[in-house]
Amino acid sequence: MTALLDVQAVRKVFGGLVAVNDVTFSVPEKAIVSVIGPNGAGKTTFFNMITGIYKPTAGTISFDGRNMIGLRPDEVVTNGIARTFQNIRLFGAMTTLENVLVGRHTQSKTQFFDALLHTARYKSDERAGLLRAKELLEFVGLLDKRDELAANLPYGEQRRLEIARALATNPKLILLDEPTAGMNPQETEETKHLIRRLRDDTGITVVLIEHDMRVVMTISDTVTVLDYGTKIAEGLPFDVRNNPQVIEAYLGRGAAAGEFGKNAAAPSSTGDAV
Amino acid sequence: MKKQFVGLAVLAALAVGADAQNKGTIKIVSQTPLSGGQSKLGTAIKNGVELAVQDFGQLVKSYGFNLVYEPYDDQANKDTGVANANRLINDNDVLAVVGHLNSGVAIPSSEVYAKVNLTMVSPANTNPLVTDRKSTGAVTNRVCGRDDVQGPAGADFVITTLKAKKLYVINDKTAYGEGLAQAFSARAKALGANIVVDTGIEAGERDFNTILNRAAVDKPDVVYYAGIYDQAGPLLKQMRAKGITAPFVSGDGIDSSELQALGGSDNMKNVYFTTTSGPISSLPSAKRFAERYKAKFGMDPEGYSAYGYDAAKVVLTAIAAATKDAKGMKPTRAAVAKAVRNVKFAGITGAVAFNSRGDLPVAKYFIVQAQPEYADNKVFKAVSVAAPTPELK
Amino acid sequence: MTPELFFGLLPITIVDGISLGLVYAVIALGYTMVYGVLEFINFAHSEIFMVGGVLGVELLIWLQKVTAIKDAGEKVIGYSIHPLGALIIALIFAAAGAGALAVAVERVAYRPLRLRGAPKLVPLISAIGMSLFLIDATRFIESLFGQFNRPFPEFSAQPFFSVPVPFLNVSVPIKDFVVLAVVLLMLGGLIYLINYTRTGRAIRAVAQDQSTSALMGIDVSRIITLVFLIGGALGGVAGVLYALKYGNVNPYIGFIPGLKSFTAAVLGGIGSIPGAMLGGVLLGLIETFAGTYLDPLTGGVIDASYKDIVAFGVLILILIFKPAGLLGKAVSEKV
Amino acid sequence: MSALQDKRSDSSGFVVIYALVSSIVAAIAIGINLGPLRFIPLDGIIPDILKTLIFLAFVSSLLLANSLKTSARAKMIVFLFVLVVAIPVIGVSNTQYLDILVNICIYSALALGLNVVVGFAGLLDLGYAAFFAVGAYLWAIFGSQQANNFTGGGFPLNGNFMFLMIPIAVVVAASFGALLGLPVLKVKGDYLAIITLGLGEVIRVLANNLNRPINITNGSQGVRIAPGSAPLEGFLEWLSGLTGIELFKLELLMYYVVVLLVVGLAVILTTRLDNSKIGRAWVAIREDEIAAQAMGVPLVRTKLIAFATGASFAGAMGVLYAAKFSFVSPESFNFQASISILAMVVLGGLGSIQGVIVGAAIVIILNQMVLTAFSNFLADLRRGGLPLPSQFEPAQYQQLIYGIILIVMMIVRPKGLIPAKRNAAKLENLERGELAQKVGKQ
Repeated sequence: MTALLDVQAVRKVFGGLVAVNDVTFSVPEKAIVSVIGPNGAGKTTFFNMITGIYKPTAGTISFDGRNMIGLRPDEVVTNGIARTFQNIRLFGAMTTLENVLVGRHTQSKTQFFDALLHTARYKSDERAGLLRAKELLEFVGLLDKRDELAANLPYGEQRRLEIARALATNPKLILLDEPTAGMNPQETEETKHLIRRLRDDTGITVVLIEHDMRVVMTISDTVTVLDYGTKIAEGLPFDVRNNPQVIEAYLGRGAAAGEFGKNAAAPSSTGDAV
Repeated sequence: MKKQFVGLAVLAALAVGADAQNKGTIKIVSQTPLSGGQSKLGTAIKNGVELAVQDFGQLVKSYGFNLVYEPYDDQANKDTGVANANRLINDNDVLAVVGHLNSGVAIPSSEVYAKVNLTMVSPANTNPLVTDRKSTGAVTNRVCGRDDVQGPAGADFVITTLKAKKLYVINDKTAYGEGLAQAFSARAKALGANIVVDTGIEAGERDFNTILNRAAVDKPDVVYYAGIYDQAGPLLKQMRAKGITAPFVSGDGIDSSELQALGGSDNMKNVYFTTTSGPISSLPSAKRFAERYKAKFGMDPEGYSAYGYDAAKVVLTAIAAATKDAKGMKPTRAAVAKAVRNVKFAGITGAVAFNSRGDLPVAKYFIVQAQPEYADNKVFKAVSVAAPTPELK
Repeated sequence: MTPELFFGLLPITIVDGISLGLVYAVIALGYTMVYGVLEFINFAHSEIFMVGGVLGVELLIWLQKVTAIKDAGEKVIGYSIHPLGALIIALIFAAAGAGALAVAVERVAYRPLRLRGAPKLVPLISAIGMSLFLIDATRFIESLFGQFNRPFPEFSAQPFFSVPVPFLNVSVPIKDFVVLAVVLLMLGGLIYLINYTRTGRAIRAVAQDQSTSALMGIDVSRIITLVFLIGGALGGVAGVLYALKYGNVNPYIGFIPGLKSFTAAVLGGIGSIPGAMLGGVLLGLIETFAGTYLDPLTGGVIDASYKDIVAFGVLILILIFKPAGLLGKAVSEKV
Repeated sequence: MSALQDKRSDSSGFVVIYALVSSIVAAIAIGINLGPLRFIPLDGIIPDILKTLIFLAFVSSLLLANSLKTSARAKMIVFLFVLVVAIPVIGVSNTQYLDILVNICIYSALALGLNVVVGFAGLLDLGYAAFFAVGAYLWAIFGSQQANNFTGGGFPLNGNFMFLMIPIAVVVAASFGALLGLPVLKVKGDYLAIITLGLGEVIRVLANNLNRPINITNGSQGVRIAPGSAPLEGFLEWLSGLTGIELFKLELLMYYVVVLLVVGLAVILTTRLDNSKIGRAWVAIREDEIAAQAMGVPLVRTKLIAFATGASFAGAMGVLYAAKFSFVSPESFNFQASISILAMVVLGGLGSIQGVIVGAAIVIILNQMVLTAFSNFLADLRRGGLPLPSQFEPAQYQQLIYGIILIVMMIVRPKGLIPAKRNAAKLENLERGELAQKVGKQ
């Protein structure tokens, strides 16, 4: 398998703080890769660099053989990378269905004047968009909520809606930032299932940041561990779990030993953001 | 829907109760800014009209009409002025308008009056275009002068009497100020003056340091200001504070007691302005007017109060004349508009009469020298200038 | 333009620019205080400034009347109060009055909206309503007693404020130094209050996060009231300084300085106290320089009326390159 | 909520009857020059304030038809009857009302344009009047002799060119919007507000000063479009001769028809944009810029489209405004003008198409009719003996009352009079169409 996403020695410095320190990371096609690490390890910053929200201080990122450095977030999306956010960022004043339709933005060929004049292109695009949005809502189990305002959905459904919205961009790679945060065990289980289906049914490659080790251990092909911005371990879930450096990273920071592998149900609202 | 039925009931009641002996209502209307920074001048006009209606209302009432005066606020804003105008033309009782203060409002509003031949007598619009338009020629009149007379009159005074060579010309960037400044500059240049600075200041601006600093270095012979007292006062005050003692010359826009209040009584040395309305101190009739005005409104009249009074007198005289022609019936607006042109009397602001386009045929201009007290303002010089009649536009 | 004229005008232009800028700065402080805490442009601040000026001037006129010492012929020969003393009393009075008014405005026009979670633009419109109301209400009250254009009383027997003091080769009236002193005092006091007191810490906390502050036991409503009180008081002080500097007040003076000061606050970085100061002075300088030099440099083709274009042009350029203003912190949004 | 779930009882009958009755009452009460149609001599008998109320009741029939649950046919009947029959009949009799309706239409279209910028895309624009100025000056300059100052001559253009100038103004204003927007749209939130404010002032100051060295705008004197440059002059004269209705009334009626069409077009266009990919991208940006970008929405480009679209509406209305007033001067495009259009948008409901039209109508009716009528009413009462202090001239305090009304309205309806609703029904229609098509294919 060739690497779909290839990150070489990427580095991000904020003021004097090195948030991500020369991390090299590669994701093969159709893999499910987890990025874990204690709070403040630089995981979200890492995502933000891949998606073009931050520009790396140094290093290269290539996706599907194309350079991603210097592209705007929307251009990154066009290349096939979609994401969700740790602190859910839905369009609260729009309906569930419309949120997904926004995700269709790059897929639709409709131009300004098509919308004004209701051209054939507009009509076919809208229809195609609606059908696809319906499919995606069905896929995440939210079709019956399509006319609800996104802001009114319960927490778990909002997370799933974010996934549906990201899928609407028709990505090859999807980055999920703590997709199960704030979910109860049953919702977590459903989401885990959903992530698997993502890969198995649609062939999308998945990279996720996750705190719930039970999720990480059961669905990941490989796991990458960041600590203080540096990659300290990488490998199969089992190996990583028993890596002494990883254990130290978690324990040494005073985190409860039990957290490792426990269901970290509380949403880490002030987690990795820089 | 209840509202309508109630409304209809009220209508019916009103219709029955209408005064049977009355031949109906005649309204005269004023449109001036009654709110906003220029409301002082607008209110002065309104009060003048009110006084005139009190004095000469009988001219119209004697024919058995109910005379009503309605003041409108045009907010010195042409949208409001035009909206009001559209309201007025649909009220058949309105036979004449006294207005406006601002030429920028008067020009578009009078286009509306002209559509129904509703006459407008302006107490204050000196911009030539107010009476120089083909479309409104029949209805626009004014009892004040024109910029193309006032400006040159000022320039003549500045160049020949004050012997000034080096001039600063400042205007307030309104239709009035800039128009006056242009007329002034044109004549001054023709008379060989050197206009070193010809600049505008923004409406509402109070910081004139930039222009005055230069004047302090340049030492112009005269500073000519075309604008309204509310900026002229602070300008004068700041100018004198900078030690610039050059004469300060202006137009009728500063003819107000506020000039002394805002500019400081101590700074009135070497301050002159041109106006067609003589100062109260020099005209006995004006003095009587001022006393009565003060008794009624509790404040001193402004220059524009007298214009408002005379304009209203024109209107009432014209309506009375037109009514007489109509054998005591309510005259048409066109008849009133026509009658205005035949009005002739000695007003507080001087001899009032109209030429074929509604201007004073010969305007008597006073060069007034300001004094520490507004009421003491003195006539420095008087000139009579025939109104020019440039081609209609 | 001759070099003599160019250099002759330079010192006075700098002095006038700074002096104008200082007035902008005090008004800008009021905008910035409220914005820093509520992220809301208090559009009625220009009218609070105006009311402050009117209150101060009215008090001074009254003081001038009651403290006049007359000789046998009823001629005023002096005053039993020093003009500076009278000014200080007027400043305090105007600050108190304008502060109270700002609190009242907040109660009536903003708080109900905030409590009901109205969209951000809505208080902007009620602020505009408030402005219209305050202007006409002031005019109405003033015209009950006479004129609404009120000159700043000179205490003319001792025209203290206009006494010129030689400075930088030019003579600067004392009032400009008074303005400078008051402004520096205000700024220093404000920086001390915000950074070194318990109340200041509470204000900063509320600015950061209202709900967390409430959880930490801070009475958020009280702090917001306090912020409006301080902002309003600053506006009141600015109003009196403006009257001192330009010689008169009326109900319509608020608009232009308000607009300019708001611009100054943004230029410096809205929400930042030193930024408001810097922005004010900078804007004052830009305007004064443009007003002075545009006309002679272009031979009158571009005259002083273009100075606002220069001021806004500079603002736009600065914001394009420093999108949060000169001293504003670029708030990188949490992603 | 979709239309299907609307549980309110059907009010079609009520609305139609209301519209008919209120039209007839209005025609009798305020159509004072109806000639043979005049039933009773009401001249000067109905107090102004009552006429105003009757007019309000009449105009609100449109609002009722649009907001109550009614059948499509009832809506159509009311709209056609009121807009095409009643208003022209009443308006020709009493041009004040027609004039106000024309102004409402002009400002509605402006508010619709600003709504795209502020309501949809969430970009606070405090200098919107600048684009209005661009359109107005475009026609004022080329529709008068003003253009001869800097061209070879040959102006004014014939009045009929106004219709051509509207699309030109759309393009010019939109390009202006794009040009000005390009550098500034990276700036966010309130900083954008102050930049747009600055740009607005720059345009106004330019208009006020570009009378030298070359006289382009005639400065503060303003540009007057000489009569005779009105569009369709010949046709209207012929019509006037035919019907005996004065020319100026027909002219006003012509403007009514044109602005009504433009507003109708503006409503259709903004509705279409709102329910398209572009509109969704705007709302997405308004709600969360970062998320929108992460969904592939290019920020600057999308904002630029909003800015240019809003500007183009203002450009078009500027031309009509200039033509209707036949006089254009810089103070009409100051900061207060921008703010009052913004007030219409916020008052009506940000992002709500119906709302901003209602907002525009309320602001115009209040300022140009109700407040004046009210102050005349008070003055009448005083003449009748009501003790009002002599300093209190009611006409002087209209703005004070307007201020209070603005505050109260915002407190009572903080989301606007008719808050925006994301319209799901439209999507469902398409969906149904799609399903039908799909079924048809199978």
